[in-house]
Amino acid sequence: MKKIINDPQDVVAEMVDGMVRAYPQLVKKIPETFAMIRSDQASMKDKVGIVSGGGSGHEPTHAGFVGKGMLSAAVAGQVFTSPTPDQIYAAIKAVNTGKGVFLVIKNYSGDVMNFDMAKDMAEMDDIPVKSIVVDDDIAVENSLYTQGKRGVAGTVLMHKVLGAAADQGASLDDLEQLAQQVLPHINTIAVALSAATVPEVGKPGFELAEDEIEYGVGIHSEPGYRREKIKPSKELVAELVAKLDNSLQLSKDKKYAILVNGMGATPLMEQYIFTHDVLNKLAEKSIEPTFVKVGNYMTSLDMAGISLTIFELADEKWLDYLNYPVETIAW
Amino acid sequence: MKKIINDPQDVVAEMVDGMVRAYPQLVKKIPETFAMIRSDQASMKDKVGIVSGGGSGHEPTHAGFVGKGMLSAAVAGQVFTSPTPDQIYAAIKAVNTGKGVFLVIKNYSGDVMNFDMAKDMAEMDDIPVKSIVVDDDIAVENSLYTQGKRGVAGTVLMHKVLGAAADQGASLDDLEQLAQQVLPHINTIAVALSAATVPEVGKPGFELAEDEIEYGVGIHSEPGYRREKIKPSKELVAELVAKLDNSLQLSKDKKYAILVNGMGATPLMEQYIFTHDVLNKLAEKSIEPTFVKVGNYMTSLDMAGISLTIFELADEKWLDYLNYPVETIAW
Amino acid sequence: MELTLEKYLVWMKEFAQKISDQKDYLSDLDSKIGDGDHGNNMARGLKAVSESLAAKKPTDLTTALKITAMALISKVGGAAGPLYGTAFLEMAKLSGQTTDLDQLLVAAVAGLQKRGGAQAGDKTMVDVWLPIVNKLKADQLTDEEIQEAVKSTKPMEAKKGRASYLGERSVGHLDPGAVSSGYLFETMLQAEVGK
Amino acid sequence: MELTLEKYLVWMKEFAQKISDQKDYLSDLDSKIGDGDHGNNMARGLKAVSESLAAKKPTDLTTALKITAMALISKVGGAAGPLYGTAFLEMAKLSGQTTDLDQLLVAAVAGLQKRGGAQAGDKTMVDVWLPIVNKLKADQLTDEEIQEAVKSTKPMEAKKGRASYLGERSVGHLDPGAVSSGYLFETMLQAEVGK
Ligand SMILES: Nc1ncnc2c1ncn2[C@@H]1O[C@H](COP(=O)(O)OP(=O)(O)O)[C@@H](O)[C@H]1O
Ligand SMILES: Nc1ncnc2c1ncn2[C@@H]1O[C@H](COP(=O)(O)OP(=O)(O)O)[C@@H](O)[C@H]1O
Ligand SMILES: [Mg+2]
Ligand SMILES: [Mg+2]
Ligand SMILES: [Mg+2]
Ligand SMILES: [Mg+2]
Repeated sequence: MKKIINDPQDVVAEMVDGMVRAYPQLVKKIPETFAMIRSDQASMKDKVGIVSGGGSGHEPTHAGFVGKGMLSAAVAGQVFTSPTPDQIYAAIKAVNTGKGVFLVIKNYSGDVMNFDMAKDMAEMDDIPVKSIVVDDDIAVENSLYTQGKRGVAGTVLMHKVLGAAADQGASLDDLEQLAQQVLPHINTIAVALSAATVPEVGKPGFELAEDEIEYGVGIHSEPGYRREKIKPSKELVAELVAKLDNSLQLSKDKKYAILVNGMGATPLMEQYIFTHDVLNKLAEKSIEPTFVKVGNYMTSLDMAGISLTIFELADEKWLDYLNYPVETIAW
Repeated sequence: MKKIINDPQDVVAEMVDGMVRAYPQLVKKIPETFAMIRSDQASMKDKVGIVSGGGSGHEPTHAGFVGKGMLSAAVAGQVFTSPTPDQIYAAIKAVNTGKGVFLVIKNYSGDVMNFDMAKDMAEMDDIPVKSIVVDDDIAVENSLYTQGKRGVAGTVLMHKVLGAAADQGASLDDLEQLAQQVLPHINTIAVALSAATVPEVGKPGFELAEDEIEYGVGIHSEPGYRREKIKPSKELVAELVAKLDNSLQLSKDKKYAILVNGMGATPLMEQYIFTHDVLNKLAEKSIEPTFVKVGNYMTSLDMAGISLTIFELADEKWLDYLNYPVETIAW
Repeated sequence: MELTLEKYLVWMKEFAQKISDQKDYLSDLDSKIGDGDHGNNMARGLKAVSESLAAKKPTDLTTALKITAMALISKVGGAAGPLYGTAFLEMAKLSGQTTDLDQLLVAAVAGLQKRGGAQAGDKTMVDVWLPIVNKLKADQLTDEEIQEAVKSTKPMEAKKGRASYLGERSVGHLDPGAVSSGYLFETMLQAEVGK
Repeated sequence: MELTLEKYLVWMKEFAQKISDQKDYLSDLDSKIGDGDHGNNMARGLKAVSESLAAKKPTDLTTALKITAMALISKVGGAAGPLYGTAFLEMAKLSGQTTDLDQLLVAAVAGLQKRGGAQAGDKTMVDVWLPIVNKLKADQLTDEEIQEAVKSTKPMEAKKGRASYLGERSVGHLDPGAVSSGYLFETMLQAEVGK
């Protein structure tokens, strides 16, 4: 493991401090926690707060999206480990202006349980809290008997949509309804070229041969659905778009937003080439997305790979929400 | 080599197309070239155009900085290879509104010669052209008898300052003067954990052992000044800040901007930890930077590593220029 | 079988020591079918439990259980944090009414299942907690029974937690949470808690 | 020693072939002391030269030289593009007045030095061009002389171009631009251009 870090136990503490000290105009830390809130939170009135969070290692998610028009707070856990309820609760309290707080949770058992406990705590304080559990990763089949689909890069689009609506005055109930409507329309699938190395673990989450890739991996090195030899970008795209087509029933009569997301170690050059192939593949279906974003948004430490999110814009307003101006570190 | 690409010969063409198709509202391509200009160029009046460019592989540099308040055009060469004069000339012609065009060139012999030839061509067309050759990398000693210092991540800050000034109506002469004043105050130094692999070459530009780092490398895998075993971030920072202190004579009575730049494969987590250590190290000298930016801005394909740029804000206006709003893909 | 404050403190001390000793092993197990942090998570949590108990010097069992729950909830994180935390919180809640170990553990396992929704056979810590609480009620709990419960998770296919993403590939590996729960009950026996 | 259109076309054909054959070798040399792209750059450029000459079918030497210069300038990129491009552009310019090979090459090397600022001994292509033009003027140019000029760059320390960043570490390696320039002159002899 070769990383620019100090003691592996301190990575989250030092990262959070680095972030709030680099961008004091945008984010500040709730003392004694790894929860970051908007620096202008004190001036917030009459708006529903939006809190997200999860394990660290997905930077710029989540704190990079804290700011006007997007999240009110982000809570960082240890690397790939859900934050604890007390910290989530501290964030909820800090951003509640009296209109309640909406939680965006990725569908991992740890996240769901910790956020649930925080919700219980907040409700004991009479803070109204609602939430959405994002499960956009179509690599894993949904099933009543399992954990269900995972929450991955599509979560960033959920943040964006909800953040814009909240900034325009949506109520807690409005946000809940919006989140539920949006959720099934955001689907993601990834391909990995290498796994992430968690600092405290010191070795990659899995091993891929020098010429191997794996389709369908999650953002914590969860296994995917197939391994094979590396292929040209065009063919990777064909595989991923076919999966998304299958789940979303892509149609030239609908409008779409696209998020091409680098996993941390994949250069932008590759991401743009991949994007080019995605746009070509969609063009074959006479689809021209009305919104495209490319970059490292929901990463997995130093994993090489890419994810493709397609968001069907079933409601015209959703595009406006995506284009709504924000003041954040990373959107 | 494991990369998300198609034919290595097509990487630049496909990347450029991916970029302009993803962000048509911001950038468009000059047909038959790899030069990208602002999508709203047609509406530009009475402002000096700013053109930059260089080899590809440094994304989001340069096209990611094209847009209102920053660059008017970016010209992409082959990977790590200067663009050709005809393409630079096409960009100059396209962005000239009658007020002339200012070129930002990184100090590499190829870049300097190709931009010079383009300048000659433009001058034959009576387009006034001036330029700055950025050489912020203090790893290489300057000398009359050599190529001199290299141009690296500090170039992005030069783009930002000049772009803001141009947007506010600075003349070609104003920009030349500003660029010359700013130049010596921007210094950069890097540390590499691994080298970049150029797609057409297929293997890394140099090899570092699993526990080795190299100080002072350039953005095309140019050699640095020392190899040693990997150290904690704190100690890397101590080495780099000492070098910058030596060249800039850091003082608590001056104001500074900081750019922490990831080289492509280094996760944001590491960049923020490094930033945290930089801010601590500067605090030891009672220096608190007035502007900090962290992220992948001047990359070197899939190289792992980081560079630190310190920009002494000798003139108050320079901070305003850094904070001036822009509409670009990547600033 | 009454749980006293004194015995409880011995138990937690031994449990914390065991977790600290087996930290790497637990993380190794987790990296086979999860994300490799279970040892780090538990070690961080138990360290906090020890420190918090030492600092706050509780004078009654309820307070001690509550301190434990809070330290686990606020330090373990991940899935194990809320699960272990809830288990101890439920014990704390009930301990005002009774200090009977069986009854406390019955409440704990109920909370654990409510929090995580796991059933017997889902390849989670529940597959250790459920049989052990039953054996304890029948006064038949031995080290061998604990080992057996832990081992029973090996052939199972995970239905909850991160391991469930592996589907069939989770078969053949011990569940890390089951192993750490095994340590909890082993050290309980060692501390002669119920005696 | 007059340069005719016919001989010139043969020369360029052979040069393009040689560059294409030695593409990987040139890039390998460049990866030792530069950035590993010299072979790719030159191959891309000479392919464009061949295609452009084939498409535009020039009927006079000046046009042929100009086509070559433009193809090199617009396709090679990097440092080699403007250097080779300038050399051929200078030849094109002068070819209206004279077609004498010596004089054309003297103009070429002057342009090259003006563009790049390199002196003899700086470990660049100039270290091939300068001695060869001199030998040619003295009518003493042989393959051996070319080899010698190319090899002379090996012990030099680079003062210009990317290799200069290596400082002393550039010593002991051939300069890739010198090697490709060697090919230019070898193929010139093969095409019996001056005969
Ligand atoms: N829904 C659940 N119900 C019961 N136990 C669970 C559940 N989800 C996970 N676990 C337990 O948690 C353990 C993993 O804990 P840990 O690695 O600390 O957290 P994470 O999975 O968040 O990384 C598993 O081995 C399993 O025993
Ligand atoms: N200033 C210069 N003057 C003359 N020749 C130069 C100069 N700079 C570089 N060269 C030549 O260019 C060659 C490298 O060309 P190439 O690899 O194609 O471009 P780049 O260095 O931009 O990658 C060197 O081997 C050297 O011969
Ligand atoms: Mg975890
Ligand atoms: Mg080059
Ligand atoms: Mg785990
Ligand atoms: Mg080169």
